[in-house]
Amino acid sequence: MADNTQQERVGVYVCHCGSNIAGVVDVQSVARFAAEDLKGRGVVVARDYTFMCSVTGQELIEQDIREQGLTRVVVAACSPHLHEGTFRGACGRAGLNPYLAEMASIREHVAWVHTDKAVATAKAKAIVNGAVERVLRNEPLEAIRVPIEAGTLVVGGGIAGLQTALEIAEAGYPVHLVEREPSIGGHMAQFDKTFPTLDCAACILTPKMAAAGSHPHIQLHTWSEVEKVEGYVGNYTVTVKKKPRYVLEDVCTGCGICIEKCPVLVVDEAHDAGIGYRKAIYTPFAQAVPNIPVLDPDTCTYYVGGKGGCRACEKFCPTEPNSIVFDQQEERITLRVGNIVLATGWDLFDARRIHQYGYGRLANVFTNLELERMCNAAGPTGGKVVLRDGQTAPARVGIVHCVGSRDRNYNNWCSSICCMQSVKLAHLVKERTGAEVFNFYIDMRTPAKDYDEFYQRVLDEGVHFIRGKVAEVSDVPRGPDEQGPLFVQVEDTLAGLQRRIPVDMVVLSAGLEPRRDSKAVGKTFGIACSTNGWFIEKHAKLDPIATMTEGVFVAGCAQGPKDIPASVAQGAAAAARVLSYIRQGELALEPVRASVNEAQCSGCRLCNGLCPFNAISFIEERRVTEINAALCQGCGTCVAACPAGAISGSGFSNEQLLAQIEGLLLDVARVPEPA
Amino acid sequence: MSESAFEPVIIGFTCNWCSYRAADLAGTSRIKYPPNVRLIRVMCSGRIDPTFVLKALADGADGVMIAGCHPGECHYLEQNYKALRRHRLLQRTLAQFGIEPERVRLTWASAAEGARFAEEVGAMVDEVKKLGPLNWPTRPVPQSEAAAEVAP
Amino acid sequence: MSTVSTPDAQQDRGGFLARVMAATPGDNRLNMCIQCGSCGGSCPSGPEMEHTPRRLFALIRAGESETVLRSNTPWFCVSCYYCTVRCPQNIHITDVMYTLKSMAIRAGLYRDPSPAGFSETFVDYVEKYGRSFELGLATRFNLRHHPLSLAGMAPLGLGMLKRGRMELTPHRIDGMDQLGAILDKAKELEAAA
Amino acid sequence: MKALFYPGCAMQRNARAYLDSLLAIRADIDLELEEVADWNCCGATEYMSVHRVPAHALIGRNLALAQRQAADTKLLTAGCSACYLNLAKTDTQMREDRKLEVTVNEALAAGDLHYDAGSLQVRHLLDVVCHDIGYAAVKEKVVKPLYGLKVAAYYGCQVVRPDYDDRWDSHEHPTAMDRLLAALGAEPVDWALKTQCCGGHMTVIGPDVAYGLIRRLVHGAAEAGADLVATLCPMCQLNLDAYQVEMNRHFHADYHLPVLYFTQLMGLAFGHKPADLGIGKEFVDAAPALAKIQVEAPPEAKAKRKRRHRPEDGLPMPRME
Repeated sequence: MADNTQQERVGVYVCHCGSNIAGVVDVQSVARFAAEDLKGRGVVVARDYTFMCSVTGQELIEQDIREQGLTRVVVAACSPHLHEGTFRGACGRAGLNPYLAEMASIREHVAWVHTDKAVATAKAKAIVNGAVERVLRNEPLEAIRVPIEAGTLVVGGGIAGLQTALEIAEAGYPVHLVEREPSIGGHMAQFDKTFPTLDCAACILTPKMAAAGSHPHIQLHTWSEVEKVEGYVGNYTVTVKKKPRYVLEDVCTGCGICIEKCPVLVVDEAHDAGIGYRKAIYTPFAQAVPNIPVLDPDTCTYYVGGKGGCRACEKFCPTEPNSIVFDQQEERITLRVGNIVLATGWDLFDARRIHQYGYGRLANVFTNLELERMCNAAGPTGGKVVLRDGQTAPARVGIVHCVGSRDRNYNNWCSSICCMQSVKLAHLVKERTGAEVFNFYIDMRTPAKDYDEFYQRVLDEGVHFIRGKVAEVSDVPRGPDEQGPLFVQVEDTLAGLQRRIPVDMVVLSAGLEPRRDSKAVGKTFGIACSTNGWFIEKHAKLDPIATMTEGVFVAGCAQGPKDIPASVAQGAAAAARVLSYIRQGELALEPVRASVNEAQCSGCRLCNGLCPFNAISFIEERRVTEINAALCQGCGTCVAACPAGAISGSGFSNEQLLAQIEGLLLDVARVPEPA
Repeated sequence: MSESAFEPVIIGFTCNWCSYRAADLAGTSRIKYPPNVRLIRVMCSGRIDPTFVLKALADGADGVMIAGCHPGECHYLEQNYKALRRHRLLQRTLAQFGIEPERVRLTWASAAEGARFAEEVGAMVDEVKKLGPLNWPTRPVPQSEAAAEVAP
Repeated sequence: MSTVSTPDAQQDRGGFLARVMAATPGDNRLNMCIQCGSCGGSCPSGPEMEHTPRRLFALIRAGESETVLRSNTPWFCVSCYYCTVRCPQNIHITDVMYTLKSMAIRAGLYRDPSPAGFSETFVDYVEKYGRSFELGLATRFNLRHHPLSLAGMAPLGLGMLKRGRMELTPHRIDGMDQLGAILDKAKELEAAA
Repeated sequence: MKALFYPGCAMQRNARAYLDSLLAIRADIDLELEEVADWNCCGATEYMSVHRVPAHALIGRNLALAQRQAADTKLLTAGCSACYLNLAKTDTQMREDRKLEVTVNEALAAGDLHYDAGSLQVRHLLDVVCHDIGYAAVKEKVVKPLYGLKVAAYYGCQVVRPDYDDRWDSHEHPTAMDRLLAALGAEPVDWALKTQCCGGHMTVIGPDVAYGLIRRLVHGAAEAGADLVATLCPMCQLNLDAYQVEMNRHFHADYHLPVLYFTQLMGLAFGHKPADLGIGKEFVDAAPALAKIQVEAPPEAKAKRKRRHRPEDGLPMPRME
C-alpha cells in the first residue's frame, strides 16, 4: 500500500468517562502507547482526559488543532453513535474538516464488556491503533447538498396522515393526500367512543376531515394508490393511480339521490366491518370526505346483470352533465414532491384463523371492530348492542383480549391498544345493555395518561376481569346441567381453576397487523419492513419518524401498533420534520456515498443489479456505470462487488478499512515469510 | 501451544445499523463476553469485501466474524442477503486453501440483541479455540485471486 | 405459606427448571412460560388436576420439586396436545408432562400409585413380550389397584372376548432378545445421563 | 402406491375390524402395504412416562426395522393415532435433538440396528388416503354411495396434534375426513368436538373423567344429527364404543351411537360385504344406522350456504371463504 500518510499530524484523545472507561482500561497507558509507539505513524499529541465530551474536553481538541496543526483526530471514548457528531463539530470549529476525525469505541466495546484490566487495555490499544491507521486514510468530505421541492406526498388519510397533512398545509406548503378508500378518515371513522375520555370519535375526527377536504393547500386523491416512486429526497416523482369512481368528481354535488335509488344492497365489508349494508353505488359513511359516491362494478347490475342493467343512478342523477359515467377508465397522474410521509395504517387480525374461538362458525362471536360499528350511533344497529339476530340484547358478554396478539402461533407482538379498547367496549356494552361483562386478559396494559384510571372506573362499574388466556369458545355444554348458549373456557389463573363462563355473546379483541401489502408498499417507497411487516424507522428510540431513505417518513400504525394520541403525535412530528426540510430549502446529506472512477470501470455491469435504491445506472454511450449521489444511501455493496475496484465508497473506502484491519492486528501480525 | 492457553484474535465486521448497535447494547447492558474480538464498523454487511476477510486472516487474525441485520430486516432492504451469498462462497474458497471454513462465521444480530451478540462472540471464540491458531499458508493465498472467486 | 429466601436455596431450587428442561427433548421453551393459562384452560382433565399445568410450571420455576413430582397433574394428562398447539409461547407442554412423570417415578414421589401403576404394568408387558396385552394389562392393573372394580368391568371384558376383540394369551415378538438388549442399553444410557 | 405398514398391537386384536377393512379396501385404492417385520409395541402413551430414552429406543427399533425394509418406499404408515404419533415423535425429536439421536442409536446398536432420523416419512393412514391417494381416486371406486348416512367425522387428538410435519388444515377443526366421507356419498355433519379427547387411558385410571368426556362426544355427535361416528384410531373406537355402554350405566343415560372406522365406511361404499369389513364386532350395533344407506334418493349437490343479504334476517355472518 502506497504510504502517503507521513506528513499527517495526528492527535489522540483517550477519555476516562469518569471511571466508566478508566475503571477497566489503563487510560494513561493507552495515551502513552499512542504518544510513544505511534509517534512514527504521525501521532504528535496524545492526551487522556476525564470527560472528552465536556466543553473543556472539546476545547482541548480545538486548541491542539489550532496550536499544534493537527490534521487528523482520534478520540478513544464511547460509541460513535453517541458522540461522533460532537467531536466532528469540535474539529469543524477549529477549522479541520469534520470527516478527518475518527472515534475508537473503548467504552461499549471494551470497558463495559470486559473485566481483566490488562487484557482490556491491550485491546483498547489495538482499537486505537486501528483508528489511527484508518484516520490517516480519511479524506476531507463535504456534505452533499440537494434542493428540496416544497410539495409533500402523504399516503394514507387516517388520523395520522390527516394530522401530517393539516400541519404542513397550515404552514403554507402544498400537500397531496393519497387515500386508497373512497373517503379519508381511516379506521378512526369506524369507532364510536375513544378511550379514555369517551370522546365521540366522529365528533373529533370529522372536523379534521372537513378541514383537510377544503384546505386550499391540500389536494385529496381518494380511491387512489401510489404506483411508482422515482427520484430522491427533495425531488421525488410519484405516479398515482386513480381508480375509476364511475362518477364525475367535479360535477357530482353529493346529493345522494343515486344511492337512494340504487336497488342493489350488499354487505359492507369495509366500513361496516361486514355487519352492515351498503348500495352498489355508495359513500362509505354519511360524513365521507369527499362526499362523492363510488360505484362498485362487482355488484352493480349494469356490469354483472348484463343487458345494460338498471341504470337507475344515471336516470335520477340531477346534474348536468350527468355525473354517472359507466365507462370511466382508471387514470394516472404524476406528482412532484420533496418529501413523503407514509401513514398507511393497519389491518385487523383475521379472527377466523383461531378456530377454537369459533368466529364465523358461532353466530354470536363478534370481533372488536364489529362491536365498534354496533356501538356507533351511525352504524348498522343504530348504536344498539345486539346478538346476530339483530334484535336481542345480550345479558352476559365475554370480551377476549389478545386475539392473535402475543401468540407465536399468530402474531408475537402486543397490539398495544386492545387492553384499553376492550375495557372501553366493556363499558359501552354495560352502558347500553346492562349486561354482565367478563374481560379475559393475560396482562392488563394500561400505561398512558389517564388509562389506568379508566380501567379502575370500569372495574368499579362492575365489569369482571378474569386473568387467563381464553382456551376456547364453545356452544357445546359439558353435561346436561350446563346452560350456555356459549361457554368461554379459560383457566382463571388467579384462582388456579379451569372455568367455563356461560355467555350470550363473545367479543374477540383482534389485534393490529401490518397492512397485508406492506412489504410491496415498502418496496415501492424504498424503505424496509421488519420481518413482521411493520415499516422500520431510522432509530427505534431517537428517530422513530424518519426511515433509512432520506425524505421518506413514517407515521401512525404503519410503523407499529399505537393508539390515537400516539398516531397524532407521530403524524405531527413527521410534519415538523418535513417542514424543517422544506424551510432549509436544501439538505445536507451524509457524504457516505459510492462513486465510480470511470477510468477504471470496465463496463461489466456486475454492480448494476445490486443497488436497492436504483442509484446505479449504465451509460450506454460511454460504456460505464454511474452512481447518482443523491439516490445512493452508502451501503457499499457495489463497492465490495466491483471486480475492477472502480467503485469507491467515501468514508468507508477500501484503503481506510484495510488500514484499520492492519492496525487492529498490529500486535499479532504475522511475519511474512519470504516467498 | 496448549488449547487452553491459546487466545485467538478475531476481527468482527459489524454493520452500522444492527450488529454494531447490538455490540453497543451489550456494552450499555454490561454483558460480558471474551475480549478476543476486535470490531470494525461498516455501513452494511453487504460492504464486506472478501478481500477484507482474507486480509484479516493474513495479518494475524485466527477468525473473522461477520454480523449483519437479520434477513428481511436489512436497512438497505436486502444487502445482507448478498453478504450471505458471499459468505458461502468465501467459506468454500477457504476450504480449497485448506483453511477451516468455521473460521469465518456469519451471524445476525438486531440492534436490540446485545445478549445475542455477546453469545455469538462467545460461541465463535470457543469454536476458534478448538480449531487452534490459524496456520496461514506459507505461500500466502493471493488475496486478489481468492477474492475474485467470491465476487460479487 | 413457607418462604425460602436464602440465596443458596434459591439457586438450588432454580436448578429444577433447568433439570426439567434438560430432560425434555428439543427446544421445549419451558422457561418462556408467561403464565397465561391457555394450557390449564384447554386441558380436558384440567378440572381433576390438583394444579393446572400453568401452576405446575410456576412451581417448577420456584424450585418446588417435591410438590411438583407429587402432583397428580402429569398423570391426568391424556396426551391430547391441545395445550401444546395452543400455547402462545410454543412450549412443548405434553412432552414436559412425560418428563415429570418419569422424574416422579424415579424419585418415587407420585402419591396416587394408580396411574403410575398402569404405566408400569404396561411397560412390564412390553418388556416381556414386545407387544402390549390388553387382557393381562387390565386384569393385572385392576387386581393391584382397583380389585373391587374388576367385577364391574367383567361385562366389558366378556364382550371383548365374545366379539373376538381380545386375546387370551399375549403375542411374543421374535426379536425379544434384540429388543431386550436395546432397552437395557437405553436404560443404562438414561441412568448415566 | 406402496407404503410400509406398522399395524400396532390394537389392530391385531381389539381393532381387528380396522385391519380387516383396511386389507379389504387396499386393492381398490391401489395401496400396497408391506408390514414392518417383527415390529414391537410403540409404547402407547405409557412407556414415555416411565423411561424416556428407552421409550425412544423402543420406537427406534421399529423405525430401524422399517428403514431396513425401505427399498422402494420411504413412506411408513400406521392406523393407530398413538402408534403414528410415537413413530413421528421419535423421528422428529431425533432430527431436532442431536444428543437424542446419538443416544437412541447407541441403544439400537446393542441390537445391531441403526436409524437415520428423517429417512422415513411417517404418516397416519388417513393422511395417506386423503392426501396421497386423494378424494378423486376414492370417489372413482365408489359403487354403493352412502347416501342418506349422516356421519360425524371424529379425529381425536394425536393425528392432528401436534402435527409435526404440518399435514392438516387445522389442529382444531380439520376437514380431511369430512371430505373423504363426502366423497363416499355420506353426509358429514358439522360438529364442534371433532378433535376433542376420547378420554385416552383415563377409562382405566380415572373412569369418572373419561365417562364425562365420552358422554360429551357422543351427545355432541348425536345432537348434530349423526347416525354414526367415523373414527381413525383403535383407542378412540374402544373408548367411544365399548365404553359408551359403561358410560350409559354410569350416568343412567341411553345413548346408542355406533362408532366405525373410516376404512369400514370406505369398504361399504366400495361394495364389500359388511362381514368382510369387521362390521358386527362393535359394541353399539351399527346395523340400524347402516340400514339408512340409500333409503332416500341422493340429495342434490348441497347448495353452498349463501351469505344472508337481507337486513331483516339480522346481522350478516362473517364471510368464511
